[in-house]
Amino acid sequence: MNGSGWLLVLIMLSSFVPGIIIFGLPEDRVRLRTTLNLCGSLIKIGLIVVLNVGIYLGYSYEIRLPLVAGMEVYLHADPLSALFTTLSSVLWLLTTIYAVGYLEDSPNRSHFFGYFSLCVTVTIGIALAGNLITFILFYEMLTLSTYPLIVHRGTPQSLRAGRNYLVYTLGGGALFFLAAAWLQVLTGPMDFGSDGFASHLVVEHGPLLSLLFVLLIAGVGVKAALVPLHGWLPQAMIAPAPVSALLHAVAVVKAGAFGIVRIVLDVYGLENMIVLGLLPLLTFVATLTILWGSFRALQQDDLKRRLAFSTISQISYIGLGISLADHRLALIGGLVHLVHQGIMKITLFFCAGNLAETLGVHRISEMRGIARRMPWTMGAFTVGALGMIGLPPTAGFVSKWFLGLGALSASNWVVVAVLMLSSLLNAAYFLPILITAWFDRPVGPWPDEKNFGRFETRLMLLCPPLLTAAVVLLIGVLAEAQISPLAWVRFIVEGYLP
Amino acid sequence: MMPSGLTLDMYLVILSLVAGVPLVLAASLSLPLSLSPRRILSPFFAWAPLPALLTVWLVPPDVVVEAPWFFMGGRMGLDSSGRVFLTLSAVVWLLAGFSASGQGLLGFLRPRFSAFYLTAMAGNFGLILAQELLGFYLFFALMSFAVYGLVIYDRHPGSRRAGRLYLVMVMLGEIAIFLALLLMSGEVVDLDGLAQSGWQNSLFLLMLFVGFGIKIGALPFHRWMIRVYREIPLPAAVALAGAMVNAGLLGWLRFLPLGQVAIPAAGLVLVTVGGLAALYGVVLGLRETRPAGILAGSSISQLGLMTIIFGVGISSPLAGGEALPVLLFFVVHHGLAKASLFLGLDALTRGRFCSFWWLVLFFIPALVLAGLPLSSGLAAKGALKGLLSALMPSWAGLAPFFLGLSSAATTLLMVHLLVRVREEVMAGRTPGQERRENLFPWPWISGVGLVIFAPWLWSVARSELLYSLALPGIIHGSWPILLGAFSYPVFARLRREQSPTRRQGRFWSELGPSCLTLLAVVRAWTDGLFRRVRRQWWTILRLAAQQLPGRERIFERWLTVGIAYTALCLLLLAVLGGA
Amino acid sequence: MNSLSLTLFDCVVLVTLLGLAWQLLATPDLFKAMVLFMSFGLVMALAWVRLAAPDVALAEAALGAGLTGPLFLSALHRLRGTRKGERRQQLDSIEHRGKIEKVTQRTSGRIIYLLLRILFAGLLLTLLVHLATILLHVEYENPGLGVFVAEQQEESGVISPVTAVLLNFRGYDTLLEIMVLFVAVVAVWSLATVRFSEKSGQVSPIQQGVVRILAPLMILVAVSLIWQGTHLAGGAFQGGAVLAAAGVLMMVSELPWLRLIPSLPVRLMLVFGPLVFLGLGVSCLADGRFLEYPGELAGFLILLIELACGLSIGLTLACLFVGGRPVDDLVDRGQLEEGS
Amino acid sequence: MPTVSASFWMVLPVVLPLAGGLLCFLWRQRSLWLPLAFALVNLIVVIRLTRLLLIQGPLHYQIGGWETPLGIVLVLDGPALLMLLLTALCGAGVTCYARGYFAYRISAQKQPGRHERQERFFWPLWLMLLAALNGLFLSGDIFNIYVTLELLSISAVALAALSGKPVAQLASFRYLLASLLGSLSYLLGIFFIYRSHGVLDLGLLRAVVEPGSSMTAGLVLMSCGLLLKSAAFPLHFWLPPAHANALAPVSAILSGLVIKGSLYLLFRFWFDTFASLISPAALNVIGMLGILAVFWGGILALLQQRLKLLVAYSTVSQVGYFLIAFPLAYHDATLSVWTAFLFMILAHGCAKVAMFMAAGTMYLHSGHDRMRDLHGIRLVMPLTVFAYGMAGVNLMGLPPSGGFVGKWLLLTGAFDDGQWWWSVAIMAGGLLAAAYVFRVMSPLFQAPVGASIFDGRPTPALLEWPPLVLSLIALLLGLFAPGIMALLTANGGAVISGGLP
Amino acid sequence: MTVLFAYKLGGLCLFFMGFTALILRSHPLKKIMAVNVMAAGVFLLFIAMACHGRVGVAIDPVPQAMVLTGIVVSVSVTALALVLACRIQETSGGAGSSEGEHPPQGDS
Repeated sequence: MNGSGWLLVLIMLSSFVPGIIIFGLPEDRVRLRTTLNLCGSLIKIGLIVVLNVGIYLGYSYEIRLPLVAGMEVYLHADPLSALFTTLSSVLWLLTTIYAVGYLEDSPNRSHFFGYFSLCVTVTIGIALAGNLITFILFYEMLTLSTYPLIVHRGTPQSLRAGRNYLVYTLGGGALFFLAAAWLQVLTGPMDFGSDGFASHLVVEHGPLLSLLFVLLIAGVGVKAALVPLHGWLPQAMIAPAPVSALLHAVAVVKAGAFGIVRIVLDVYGLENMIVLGLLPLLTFVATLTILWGSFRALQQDDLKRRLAFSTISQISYIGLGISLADHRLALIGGLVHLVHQGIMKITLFFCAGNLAETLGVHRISEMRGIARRMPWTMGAFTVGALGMIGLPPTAGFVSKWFLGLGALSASNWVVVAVLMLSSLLNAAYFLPILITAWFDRPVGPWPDEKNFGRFETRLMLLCPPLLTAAVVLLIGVLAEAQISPLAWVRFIVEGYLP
Repeated sequence: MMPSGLTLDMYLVILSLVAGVPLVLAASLSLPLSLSPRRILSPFFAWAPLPALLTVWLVPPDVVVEAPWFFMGGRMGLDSSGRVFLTLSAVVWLLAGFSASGQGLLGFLRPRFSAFYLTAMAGNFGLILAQELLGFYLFFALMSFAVYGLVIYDRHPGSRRAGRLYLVMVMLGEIAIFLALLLMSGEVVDLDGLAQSGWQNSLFLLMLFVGFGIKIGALPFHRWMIRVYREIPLPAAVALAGAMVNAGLLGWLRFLPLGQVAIPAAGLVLVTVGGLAALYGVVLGLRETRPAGILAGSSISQLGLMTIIFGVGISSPLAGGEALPVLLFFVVHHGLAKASLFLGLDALTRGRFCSFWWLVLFFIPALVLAGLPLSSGLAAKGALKGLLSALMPSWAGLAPFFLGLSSAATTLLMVHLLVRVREEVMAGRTPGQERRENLFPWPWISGVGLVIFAPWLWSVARSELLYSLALPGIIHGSWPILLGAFSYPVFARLRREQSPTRRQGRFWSELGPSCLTLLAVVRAWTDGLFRRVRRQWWTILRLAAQQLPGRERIFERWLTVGIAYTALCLLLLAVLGGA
Repeated sequence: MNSLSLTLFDCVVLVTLLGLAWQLLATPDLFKAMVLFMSFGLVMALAWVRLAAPDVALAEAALGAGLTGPLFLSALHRLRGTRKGERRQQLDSIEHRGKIEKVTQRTSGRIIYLLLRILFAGLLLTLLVHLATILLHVEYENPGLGVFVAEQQEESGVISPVTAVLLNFRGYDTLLEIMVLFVAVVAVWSLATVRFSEKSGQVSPIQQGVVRILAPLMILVAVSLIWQGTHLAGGAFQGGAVLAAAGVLMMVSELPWLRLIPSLPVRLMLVFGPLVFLGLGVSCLADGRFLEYPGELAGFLILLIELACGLSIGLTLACLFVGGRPVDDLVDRGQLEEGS
Repeated sequence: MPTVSASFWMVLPVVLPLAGGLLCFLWRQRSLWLPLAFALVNLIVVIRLTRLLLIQGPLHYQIGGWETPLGIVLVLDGPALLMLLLTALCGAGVTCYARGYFAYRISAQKQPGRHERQERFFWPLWLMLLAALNGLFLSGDIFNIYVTLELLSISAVALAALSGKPVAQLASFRYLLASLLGSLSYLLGIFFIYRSHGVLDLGLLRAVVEPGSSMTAGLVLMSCGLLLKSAAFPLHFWLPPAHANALAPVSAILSGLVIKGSLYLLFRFWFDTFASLISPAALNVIGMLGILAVFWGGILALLQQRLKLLVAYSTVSQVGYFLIAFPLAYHDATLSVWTAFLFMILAHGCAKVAMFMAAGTMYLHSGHDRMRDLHGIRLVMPLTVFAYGMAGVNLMGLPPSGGFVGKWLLLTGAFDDGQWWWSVAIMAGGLLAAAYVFRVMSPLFQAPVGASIFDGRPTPALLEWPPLVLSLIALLLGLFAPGIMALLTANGGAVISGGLP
Repeated sequence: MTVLFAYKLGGLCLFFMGFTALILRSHPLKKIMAVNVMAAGVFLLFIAMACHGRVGVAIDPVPQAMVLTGIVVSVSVTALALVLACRIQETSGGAGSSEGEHPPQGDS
């Protein structure tokens, strides 16, 4: 059954068009801009709901635009892309609301929101990309549309962070591009979803394909912040909080992880991966990243930096799941973490942003007793943090549970051990924050306190983290419900491991 | 006594209420102070365990309610052992709640305490009702973490330290349980094959032991219990000692259902560890000076005894069937007694109830714990002795002696407790402690009443109790108590001679900082390395940056142009000539 | 005359050419170089005659020697007129010298510089020898396009084959070439304003008288050359060059009214030739291709074009010689600060 | 054979700007309409030609009606048309921009007369240059190409010197000499070719070309001349100062269009006309030059302190890319590298024009182009900075720009042939481009420090929109690829009129 | 060695002499002259070619036409170059072709 491919185009336009209009708006048209943003994201969510239902009912959506020989833009929606689009668009809505609140009274908002919308459009493009070229297309555009956001503040630090970001991501993009071109020459044009390239190629070009795999993973690994390609992420936390949320949860890092999924499952295909014996390599990198990220997070005093290292560690759970993809449960765990990590991390960044914006608190050592001043924010933060540790009934537990089961079914005890150790480390760097926030007495005035009247902070800043925190709990508690990320991931995995 | 005709959905509602009511009440605390629901609901906090009691009454044992949407597929129900645990917990929480609300701890004015208290309660009830392991784990975690908030409630440095230790232990326990869960769900281990040797099986058992052993203060993990009992507010201690620690035992029961597994080796280990704990707990208690610490030692010791029962129970399926009732009885006995002791301690330290009779009342549950004849203590010990002699023939001779010794030691401990309580209460009279409440301590009274009368309700216990009425029973029951009581002066002298200053837990408290130091060193080294490399790169690049634009001048010379041009011509002529 | 053997005449011509070229390029004296350059042009013209290319010879004589030489002279004059120019006339750029000296102060630098020169010379010689051997060994007997030109000479409307090629067969080239000239004028105008020397009036009246007689004569010659272009050697370029020479003569003689020529008529004249050429080419589109002259009108049209272009070329070359836009051009506001 | 009536459109791209140039010189109205009208009409003509090409396939037009050995033929095939299209588009953009540029400067009340003069000479020179470019792309005759090249060089030199600054004049003098050397070399090459076969027409040449020393010498001399004119690596000395010191619209024209003329010819000679002479070794030599150019130009661009010099060096680097296409085009059966070459030329043309225009606008506002001191300019002229950024994306070869498509095709070509080592240079060059593009962007994004140092006047639309539109065209060029492919393979033919060997 | 070959060789020599001078001479006027000499060399080659084996008999008018075009072009270029050189001298007082002079300023 075929649905119209224009639905995909519409989904992309629903953020692109507002973005373009916003670029043209004068700075003081706050209301119009906000309306545009919100309408865009609501429409997008509506369209994506339609898409999801359609996919569930077995419709296929695709649209092709051949460019030159062997190169075509191909958008298509499969369950996997639907997962990512849904995540991005929902989180986009929340992030937009948050950003509106966060950036009240700050300059250059038209730019900011314009790039913001572009960023999401491009992320959706990554999700809907139906072949490697289309993926690259949007993947590189993502780099570009996030750069202005990272350097939005225009301070020397943020410029340095932006430069670093570019060095890493453009370098990675170049590797990716190179490898993709080479692969295309070897295998011919190839759509995602075709279970990888023909197996006889593995016999003919085994070592070369392995090399290309390494290059491809290095390419997406930069965005997914795999160690040792993670250096940009902690620096990029200098950006405003909504941007961090975007980087860590909605778009960039996610796009990298999503890329890993695509490469393993759709470009190479599980069978080829197993024949080539490349999965352990990915496992190794992912475990290394998980541990390194956690260790580094332990040492940070800057809250957002700690969160950034935590992201490095957490995002590799996805890679870890994929690296055990021949085991159904691990694959489920990895994929579902794509969603879960996003929601949890965005909660944390929202909260960190609230602290910074309301009280000027950036460092953990300044957070003593902060929960008294901002209980709701810290409540949400707590939920997110507990989720990160992987405590039940949060979403984090669900992914960790499936990852653990998968690792066991793969008899990969190293991974099991790493999972345990990582949980411990996660607890070691999150629990002290919670303790100091909830149970310490505040000392002295806050660095830069603003008063927002009735609520502890602006309502637009407060609602998104509360909502996401609630979602973290909900999708954990209701993990086995009919409509949950987990259910959808099972549906995805049906396609790959019937 | 079960009202029938309730549909499954109604059971679902009822069962959900058990954990749901405390949670909702806790959630109501997050409402702004000005909102009326928060004030209105506040008096009901103490009544939060009521749905649990209701459930015990309403829900038949064979009912299992499925909630597939709930957290990886929830199943709730109330089996027979769960019923015992739930009843005990509900009662203890009720008593603790009244005690706490009586002194104003539980209510909307103390939102933090109340919230953690109610959450812990919800966790405790929920884990009992959960009929699958993940649900159990969920509520177990909920309870464990909520207790942290109670431990550091008063924010003294001591309670902070205790809280940190507690948290570390909880975290370790969580991970151990998680791994055990994984191993079980991943079908790496199965109950039938557990008896076989295999490192996966050993790992599984080890994880179970660690995970739940931490909760019951089993021997290597006992440290937190003393520190936490010392620091936690007493009403919370009631619930902790009376109800929550039992969750560890329930955990074992849930993972290794008695009567279905037979792991003799593990049984032996548990019996040994439990035996050691039973004695060492007393030693720990004797070292303490604060009553709550002494009670903690007693808990370690008593839970050691329960460990023995469980160890015996998993030795063989046959033993399991017999050990289960004993274990349950022991749990109830200990739970009620310990709860009463803490209630009494609470009442004594806070109120004016320091006359002799109040002290006697306080001492009753203590003696019950020590195994006073006609009390559940003696009944429990008798049952244990029967169990040991029946199932572990090699221990048969040793069991009475050991139990007697344990009983005597407990008595000694209890006397020590009484002395300490008296001193403390006297000391408490000194000016400075202004807040003295005048409420009649009826939760305590009812607790003691329960300790005395409840065992009679239970058919298993009744025969043992009746046996202790007979002379041999009395003799059997009394000599350890007398021994313990009379050895107190010796102990007191020894104690006086020994300086109480000790520093324990040094290793643990130092471990964290030293780890951090190590990390800092590693980090400094790596950072330095990076910086050095980066600096050198920059130097090279900067040199290049200074040099290269100058080099461009070469190309601007006409001579270079000439050479390049002619060379290019010749080169191309050469390479094209070959075509 | 054995056409294929090296005659004494050819020898002399070639040796003179090469010698002159060597001299003019090697001499440090710029003025001497100018003179040598003009004589070089004349010897070139001789060579053209010898090689049976009268059109080229005429053009060379008129343009190469007749106009380029004065161009160089006037440039030298202008260079000398500037402040520092005096000292430089006989030397290469001092600044350059300074740089070279800086480089060559160090012995190693000097050696490297020398080596580079040797390398360059070596490469150059190799290339020269290579190309020369190609010329020597691979001598095609290729008739070129001469046959085709001869075949279609009648249709071209002119008798002179060179003119036929220039204005009919490859008229498009010529059109663009005239545009090159035009652009050169625009470029020169954009660069500078014309400057008349302050020594005006010092020209002897005799010279002025001679010029008054000579100039109309030259104009006549020019017109005849243009006319002659259709059947003999000559044509618009040659004629234009003579015209320009007349103009140059007049300018050298400092005729006072020359300074007063306003910009607009000059522009009109400059544009006139190219525009006519272009316009006629476009009008051919009416019933044919671009620049496809209707058969019977071809001769006439070519003459027309030659005349128009000749005029414009003459003026163009004169303007190039003058080396700047008329004084009144764009005098309105910008002129004042131009000097600064 | 297409009908005469339709194909007369082919001369218009040459004739119209020529007439325009003459008229602009004659009537120096300070209004825009004359040059703009010509630029727009040129665009319309080219669009019309596009339709013709799509319908009828490659077109030939015999000027004066003379048959090929004797007469001159204009050839319109896919590549030529694309180049015309590029020229027309950029030409229209530059025309609009130049109008705004001069108007802005004239209204600045600082030496208005001088700016007026510059504007008046700019228009005829620019239109002549346009005609020369169009003629060059259309021409099918090597000598005619020589004439167009000369016309191109002279007008370009004159434009480069227009600013009147000594440095600019110095630079254009060197430009002129280099260009003359190139032209004479080319002419010498014509000599060798003509003497061996006696034909000048490209089509006939292709038919008769056979390996031989004279032919080879001719090709080498012509190629070296063209390489010099295109500023290929060791011979790039004249480009940066000339391009960087010219007026902004002139820089745009020089960098975006003029360079392309000689490059296009080079490619056409090597792969169409004289394809049978080419050896892989020669292509590798060119490719090596390309690699050196990519790196040298890129690194020097990175080290510049001035914006326009940076952009100029980036041109040196980009020329290297076009040269790298040479070795990859040789073995390619699918003609994708031809496509790649053209894509890169188109993309780079639009992007470079936009870039120089944007740089010029920044210059206008700040009075200098030192990158360090341009911070905060983004707030003053967001569109301009955006245009600059988008053009930069093109240079980096990021999607969906034409540069991306070109690079992709080059890469696949490289891997197809097993010559993967070129790919390393291609990617590294892209990264270098990213580095120097963002070296500019980074200060632009910096928050302004202190009071605004910029000319407070608003940026006129004519200064803002042309670069933006062009950079967007370059950016979205990748998406126009099907249309471009359709043009290249119009009428089912091969990529170019004659096809490859 | 035929006459024509001698002329051609002469033309080639002229070209390369001019080239050498263009490279090695630094005065602008000298450079312009060098270019003219180069051009003359090429023209000589063309005209010699037009004779096709017989001196004095021009068979092929096309090279002649080309040379005519070339001469005109070279005159215009020479004129432009000279004016440019003069302007440089006048405005900057510097020599037209100074080596390695990296213009430090931007456009005007």
